[in-house]
Amino acid sequence: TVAPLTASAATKIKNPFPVTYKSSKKAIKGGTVKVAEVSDTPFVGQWVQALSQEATDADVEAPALESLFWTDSQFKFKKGGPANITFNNSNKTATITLRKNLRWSDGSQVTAKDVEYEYELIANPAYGSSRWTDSLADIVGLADYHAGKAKTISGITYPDGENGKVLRIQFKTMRPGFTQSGNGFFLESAEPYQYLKSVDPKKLVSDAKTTTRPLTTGPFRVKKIVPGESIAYERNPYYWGAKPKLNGVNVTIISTAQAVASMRSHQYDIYQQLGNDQYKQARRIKGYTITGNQALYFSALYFNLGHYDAKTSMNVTDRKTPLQKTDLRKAIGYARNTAQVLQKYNNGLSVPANTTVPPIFGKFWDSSVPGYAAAQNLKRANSLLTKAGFKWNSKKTFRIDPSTGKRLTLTYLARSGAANSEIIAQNYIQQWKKVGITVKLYKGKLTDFNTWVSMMTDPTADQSWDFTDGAWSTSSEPSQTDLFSATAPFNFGHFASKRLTSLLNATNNQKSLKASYRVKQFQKYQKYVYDTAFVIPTSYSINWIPNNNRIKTYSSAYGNNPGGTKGNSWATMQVVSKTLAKK
Amino acid sequence: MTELLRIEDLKVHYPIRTGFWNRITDYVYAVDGVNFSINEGETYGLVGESGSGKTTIGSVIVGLEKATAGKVIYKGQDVTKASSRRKIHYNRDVQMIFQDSMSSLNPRKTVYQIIAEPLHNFEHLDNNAMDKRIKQLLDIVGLPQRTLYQYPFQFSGGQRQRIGIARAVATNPKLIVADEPVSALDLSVQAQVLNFMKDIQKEFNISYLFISHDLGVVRHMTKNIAIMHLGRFVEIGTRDDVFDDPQHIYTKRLLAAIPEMDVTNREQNKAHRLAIEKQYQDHHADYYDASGRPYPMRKLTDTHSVAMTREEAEAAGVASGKAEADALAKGGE
Amino acid sequence: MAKAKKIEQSESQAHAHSFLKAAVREFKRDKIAMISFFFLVIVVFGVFIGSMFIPRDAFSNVDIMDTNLAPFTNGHILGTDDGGRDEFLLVVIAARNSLSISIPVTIVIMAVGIFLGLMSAYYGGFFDWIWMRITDYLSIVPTLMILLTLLTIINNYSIWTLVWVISLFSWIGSMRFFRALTFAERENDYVKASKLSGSSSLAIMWKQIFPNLSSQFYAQTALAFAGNIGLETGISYLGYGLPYTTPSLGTLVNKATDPEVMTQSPWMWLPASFLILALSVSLIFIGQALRRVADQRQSLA
Amino acid sequence: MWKLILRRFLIMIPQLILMTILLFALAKMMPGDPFTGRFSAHTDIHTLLRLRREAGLDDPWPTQYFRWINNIFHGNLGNSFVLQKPVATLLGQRIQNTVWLGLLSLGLVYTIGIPTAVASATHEGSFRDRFWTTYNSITGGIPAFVIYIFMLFLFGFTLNWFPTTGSVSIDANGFWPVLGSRFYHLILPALSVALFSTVSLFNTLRTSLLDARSADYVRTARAKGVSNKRVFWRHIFRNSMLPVASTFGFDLVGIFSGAVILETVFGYPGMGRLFVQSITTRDYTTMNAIMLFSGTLTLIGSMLNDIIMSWVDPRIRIK
Amino acid sequence: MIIGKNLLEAKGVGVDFRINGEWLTALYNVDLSVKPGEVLALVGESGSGKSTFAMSVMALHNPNQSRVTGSIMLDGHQIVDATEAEMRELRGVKVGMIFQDPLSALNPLMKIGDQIQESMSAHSIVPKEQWQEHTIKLLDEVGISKPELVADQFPHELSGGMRQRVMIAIAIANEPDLLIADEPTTALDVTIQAQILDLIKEIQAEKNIGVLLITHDLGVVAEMADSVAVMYAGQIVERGTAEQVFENPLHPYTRSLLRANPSLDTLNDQLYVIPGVVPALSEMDHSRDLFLERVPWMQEAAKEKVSDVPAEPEEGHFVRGNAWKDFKFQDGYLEPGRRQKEAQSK
Ligand SMILES: Nc1ncnc2c1ncn2[C@@H]1O[C@H](COP(=O)(O)OP(=O)(O)OP(=O)(O)O)[C@@H](O)[C@H]1O
Ligand SMILES: Nc1ncnc2c1ncn2[C@@H]1O[C@H](COP(=O)(O)OP(=O)(O)OP(=O)(O)O)[C@@H](O)[C@H]1O
Ligand SMILES: [Mg+2]
Ligand SMILES: [Mg+2]
Repeated sequence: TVAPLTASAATKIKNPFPVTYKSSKKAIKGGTVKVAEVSDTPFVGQWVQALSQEATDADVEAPALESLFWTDSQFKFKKGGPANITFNNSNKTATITLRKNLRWSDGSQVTAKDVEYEYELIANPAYGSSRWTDSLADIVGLADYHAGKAKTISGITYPDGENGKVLRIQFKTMRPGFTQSGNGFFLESAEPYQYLKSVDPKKLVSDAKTTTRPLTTGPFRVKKIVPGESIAYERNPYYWGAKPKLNGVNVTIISTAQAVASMRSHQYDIYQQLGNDQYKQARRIKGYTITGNQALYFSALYFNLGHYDAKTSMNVTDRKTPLQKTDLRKAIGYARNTAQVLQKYNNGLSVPANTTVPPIFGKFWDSSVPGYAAAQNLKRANSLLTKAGFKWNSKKTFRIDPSTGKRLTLTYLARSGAANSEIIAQNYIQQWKKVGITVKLYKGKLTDFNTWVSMMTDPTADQSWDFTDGAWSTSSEPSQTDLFSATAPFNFGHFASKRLTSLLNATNNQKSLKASYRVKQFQKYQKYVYDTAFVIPTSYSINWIPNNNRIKTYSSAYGNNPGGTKGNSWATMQVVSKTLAKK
Repeated sequence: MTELLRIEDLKVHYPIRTGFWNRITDYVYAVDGVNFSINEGETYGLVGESGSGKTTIGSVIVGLEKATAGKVIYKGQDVTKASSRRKIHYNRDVQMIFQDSMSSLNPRKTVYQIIAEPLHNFEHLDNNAMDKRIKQLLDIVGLPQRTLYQYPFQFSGGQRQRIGIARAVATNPKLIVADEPVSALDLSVQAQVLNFMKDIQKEFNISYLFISHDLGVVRHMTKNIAIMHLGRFVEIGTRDDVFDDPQHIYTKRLLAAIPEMDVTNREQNKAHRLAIEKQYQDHHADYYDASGRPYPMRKLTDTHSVAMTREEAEAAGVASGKAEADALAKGGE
Repeated sequence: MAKAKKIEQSESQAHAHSFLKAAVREFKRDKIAMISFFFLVIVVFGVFIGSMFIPRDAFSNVDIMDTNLAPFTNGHILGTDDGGRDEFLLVVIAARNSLSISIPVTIVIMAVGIFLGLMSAYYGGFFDWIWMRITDYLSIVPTLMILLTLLTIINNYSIWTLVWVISLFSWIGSMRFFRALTFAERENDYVKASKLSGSSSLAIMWKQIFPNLSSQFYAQTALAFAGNIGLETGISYLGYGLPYTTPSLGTLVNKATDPEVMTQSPWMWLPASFLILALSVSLIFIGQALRRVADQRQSLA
Repeated sequence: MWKLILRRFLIMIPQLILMTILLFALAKMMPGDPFTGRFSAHTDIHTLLRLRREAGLDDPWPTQYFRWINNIFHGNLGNSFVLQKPVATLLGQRIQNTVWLGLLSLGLVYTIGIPTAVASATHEGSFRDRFWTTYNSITGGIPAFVIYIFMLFLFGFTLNWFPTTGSVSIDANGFWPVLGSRFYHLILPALSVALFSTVSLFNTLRTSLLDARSADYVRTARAKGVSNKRVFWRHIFRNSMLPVASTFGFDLVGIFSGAVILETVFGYPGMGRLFVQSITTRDYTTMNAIMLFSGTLTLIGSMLNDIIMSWVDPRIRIK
Repeated sequence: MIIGKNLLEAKGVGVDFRINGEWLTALYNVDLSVKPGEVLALVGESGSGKSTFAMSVMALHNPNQSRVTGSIMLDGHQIVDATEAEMRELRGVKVGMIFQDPLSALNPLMKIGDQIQESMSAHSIVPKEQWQEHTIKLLDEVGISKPELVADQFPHELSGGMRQRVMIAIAIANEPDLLIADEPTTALDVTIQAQILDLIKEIQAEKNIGVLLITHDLGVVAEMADSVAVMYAGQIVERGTAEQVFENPLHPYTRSLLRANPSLDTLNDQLYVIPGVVPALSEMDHSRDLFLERVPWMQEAAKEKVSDVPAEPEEGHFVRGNAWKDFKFQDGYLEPGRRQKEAQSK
């Protein structure tokens, strides 16, 4: 028997960066901040959020877009933003009250209808939005509207009329996640109904009103767009809050390969979406300070244990594979030198994960679970394998699968993407070899993202892989149901058990409206994941953003409370000099 | 004297493609109905303006070009078709000497390889026999043995032409089509080649179809001569018939154009030439049909024939060549 | 018959002999070609023989503790790459792999090109028409896309996959080239003379016309070979290069894609780039010399 | 002449049809589809499947194919699933960029290649000649992208002489500043192409200059008492440009095929870059439209070649 | 009649070519002269140096690969050491040239009219506004029936005869005093050849210009030439009036050449063949009578050095060396000219 790893040894999620940067110099009036969005694809430039799904878009549009509600650093809604939301658990309603002076960037009022319109855009298939999820069906009448059975959404009402500032939403059930932003049960933005209503729904996505001449509510508004390349923002004179400090913001897309070089020549103030492999160079560049925060992200090793039955929409754990043995799965986890690789290639920007819940969720994350990634443990892997009956061959070069009597060989569906993907995959294969597990790459090569996705999402695709790496950017609500439940199509390993189902349900039922109860259920769930090792959490990561030292205050904090100043960080951003700081 | 080869009403028409679909819209009447025969051991001269169809006739005879109509009869056998030629190893008996000796010899082949090619294909000699035969051929054409492994570009024009001749006579042919074999050569070299052709003719009883536009050379070489113009014969006869008693206006014109080696009578010669030229221009319509081609032939004597004049043709009721050709073109489509 | 063969052989031997002699003379005369030739021989032999002594692990195993070492550290003459593999060994293996691609690809391109080019031009007519339409067609279809698609679909991507996938499209240029040459050559009377000498079409094509294209053939082969050495660089650049365990000069050069590697770790891509350049340039010089050898009239000697 | 063009067009039709079939089949054989790219924890897979179905991607291949072709015939290239715009609009912007970049680089190739070839040929065997010949054989041997990255790095980032990404500065306002900014963005990539891809132009022109020098008509011209300068420009140079002109059509088309790597390196938003992106995101409509465009362009290029040739070379007359 | 000063006077002209780094003599000690209104025919075998001489008169040799020695006076201008600029003034104005192969000698990319005008544009003899008119006139003069049309055509659209006429038009555009015609009819048909020769003769007579006619066709010479120069291996072996050379050929080479021509007498017989071949440039020793090497029975004489000053047995009739005195055909053949002579002397 081997002693379990202690929680403290397992993982320490440490943010190596300050969350907030503050310049000691005095801010100047006005100024334009230049933002670089690091991306190898152009931005789409879709301003209607119901129709947009690109992370890049969200980034480049941030100075002009503002969410209806403000949140705290734990993603909980709070008061003081463009609108407030209140819940009534007994009536099962939510009431959204817009600020009186909340206006679109052309000066027109934001109305209750504008908030409702966002639901129409997502739920009405005519608009072709890809953002409809079943979670929204909890709003009374929305599913019928989505299915075309109703002309209007019965669950959404206007106490002050359509042009008023109040909107009421009737739910079927109240959920524990309602107080968290990003819960997916209701929406957090509005669209200018009057401005867009005349556009043919089919053409709305490509219409100039949604792509190049948008109406927004944020501190800045669009001045000019070079499609796909860059956006120039100017102050929004109708902004409800304090007058934005900067004269303007320019956002430009630059390619990954250019990012570091561009930083070196001090071309932009802020670099968003830099890759982790670029950190090593970026951090040495003078004139920039990096702020950071834990990311809503985890990666995990999925074992292929069954299939997804499309008819019943159920995952069935029925695959004939030695991986059905828990000990083999654990051994694979232990034999991987995840921590070492993260250390070497991610420079502390990724850290070994112990569970599938990112630590940024605070109490919901169970720090006591040891996990498998903290340190490579070949000894333990070996003993688990031997225990499970996988004997070495005579030369001790590989192990035998007792069920077939043949060499234990597994297929690794490793993904391409980063510059070192292949090196890392080869490295893992070498590690597994050390404990006698022969691992081959799927089709002898790395698999690109598209192929991987179609293999994961198409039940009829080739399923002859044994394990693969998956990674998720999670929403700001910790629920794991969408990822691992028996009905979740994203449950790539197709693992399902009664126990798992009940554990996941417990985190989302009525009892869980009470926070402390919910936290307990989350901890139980995370223990179960560790014990069964149907999926092996491998890493968490840190978001990091270099900002030029001429920026007065820059913060990577979540929520509308960055750096002690209240509100929208774009509105409060200032610079201390006309040109970029070189030191 | 036995007849070796007979050409009957030979026609070669090349299609001209134009128009949107690149369809055949007209024909070049390169050869348009000629008849003649060559006897064994005889040299038959074929003279005419550039482009009159001389080479085309030669090509049809050796089988490099297909006849549109008409027949080629060799030793009584119809060899118009490629298959019938192949059966009797026709090209062992009928060979060709080309005008441009440089282009007719493969620059990458040694003399040995060049001469060996027909021997290899037709005679299937073993190596000793082959070597012997090639050496013998070199002797015949008067090239030293050491040239055996030289390449064509290492020879002079006359020597190259001899290599071509050696290749042509390698298989002991009965007939050689000599297409302007000396036009590209210098006077002194020309003499060499012509002499040599005569020599081997005597020795091996070879017949020549001797194509040239140099009347002096033709006169020197041949016994019977055909004068060709615009795809048709305008006059056939023995050398004396043609040179001493030319009948057709074109023949006269051709003869008048030969520069005479006669310094003293230069002016008369020129006057004569201009007179004939004028006559040719003035009486053109009498000798050529509506489409501009000569009329059919008529016999003057046993050996001498000449293309009819318009009057004669009309009297004989010969249809205009154009209509005939049109009919043929339609049939051919 | 047997004897006939023998003699023919000796004749061709004599020919080959004179070719060799001419080549020696030409190369003696052209010093640059001579240096190029020796360089090529040394590289090719060095790489193929040298790589036999390099164990597979040396270039396929990752050593993540020894990555990115500069030259002359820890006994790595040329440093190590981002997977901790010895750069020098990598270059040797990569050169072998790249040559193993470019040699067969060149052979296929030239063989198919000359074969189809000759046939198409010689027979002309419908045969030519069909082949020209096929090449037209193949040259309008976006080769790159088809390559990428094929490489996405194919399993177990190896050197041989690359060889045939690339060969699939690259014969077109050489076919057109030889077709044009043959068209010009066909007009010569020696072709007619050969016909009259009773040679078959095939014999005329290969024994008569082909030798006249040979000077161009040598030059083109050298050029194609030179072009093919860096062949996979483009494919690698777009992310479809050979797998990690099969290093090639293309994948090594591609490390320069990352501007950081390009400037900070030049040892990872410079040696391979130099090798490609040196091989291509020397092949061009050799090709020029060979053309003169085959066509003695151009000879410098 | 018009008839020939028309005939060439007619021949193009079956070629294009065959090409569309091939393109379509290949696109379908590639794993993934535009919707796999939208895959994330926040999207509902059923919604994606519904959209997929609505986009007709679940229909049998022939149905999809004929729908595609039918749309093309109606001038509708479809919508980009990924970039949410009509492909025509998308291409419109990109083609413009690529055309400008291509024309400028081609122009520069000519302005560099022609004088160097002339200098080389007129001083055959001199140092100048050897210099340019060596220069060309070396630059021809280096993989293009290595050069591009190097140029970008040196002149763009280190020396800061040129912009490093995009096609126009967002700060430029007004007609002339925008035009100027566009041009400024073009210079570095165009120059990078030009400096390192003169090899084929150089070689063709140099050889034909050397050949033309000893042509009989040059001797005739000299016998007329024409000045050396005129002999060179009117006779030697002009006639030597024939083989150069004969590939002009293909060079023009080459702009687009060469754009892939060039634009990727320089972050220049043209067709080439869009093409690579559409492959990685499996944006079939965009990808196929670009393919179709470049295929058609190749055909037009080869036709253009014929026309140019018949225009500059009177011996080739088109009936 | 031919009177007056020499238009062209070549004295001791030699031309050396650099071939593979070695200087070889292609033309040796050539003396020639042409008077206005005179047609001088230069005959000789291929490679004997006829074109080389013509090119030296035009000063068109590549100065890097050749050197010209001696003296060539063209209407009082020394050509041998003239600069390129001086030469340009002479070319086209003092001397025009017609080349052998009219297709390759015309620029395929230029219209006929432009090529003729270019000739005028090089000199200021014809005023610019008359170029067009003059071009048409020239084309008309050389016997082209639709000059306006042809001026607008390209060389490849014309037949061989027409192209040669265009060449002539180019050569005479500036009314040169001397016309050099280098094998102007070799590529043509007999009937067309006759026309072209007549044309040259006509122009020559009309404008009273000197013509240097290069050919190897003795018939052409007999029809055209006032005087004849026979070349062999880079040297003039015989020169004189046409009558002198044809009626009384002296040098063995001339006599052999005349004998080799197929003519009435030789019907059915073997033609006379000059044995041997012309020596290669590198094997030429110009101090001897090179032709004698080819005459088996005169090998002794072939070794003798020969004076550079030719003998002049009759007035204006020059012959090189002494062999002419003893030379006889071995087979007892009597040349026509000689037969007359012998008959006379008897
Ligand atoms: N393959 C062909 N296609 C079309 N026309 C042809 C072809 N071959 C020859 N001709 C035409 O046929 C006619 C006769 O040509 P041919 O070569 O037989 O003439 P020729 O008398 O030999 O002329 P030359 O004396 O110039 O050699 C010419 O008008 C020529 O243009
Ligand atoms: N540019 C040159 N370089 C080297 N040798 C030359 C050059 N031009 C002519 N020759 C040589 O000089 C000799 C005389 O040549 P030329 O062209 O004057 O002869 P030709 O009498 O005009 O002959 P043809 O009748 O064939 O035109 C030949 O041996 C030739 O090879
Ligand atoms: Mg002919
Ligand atoms: Mg000459």
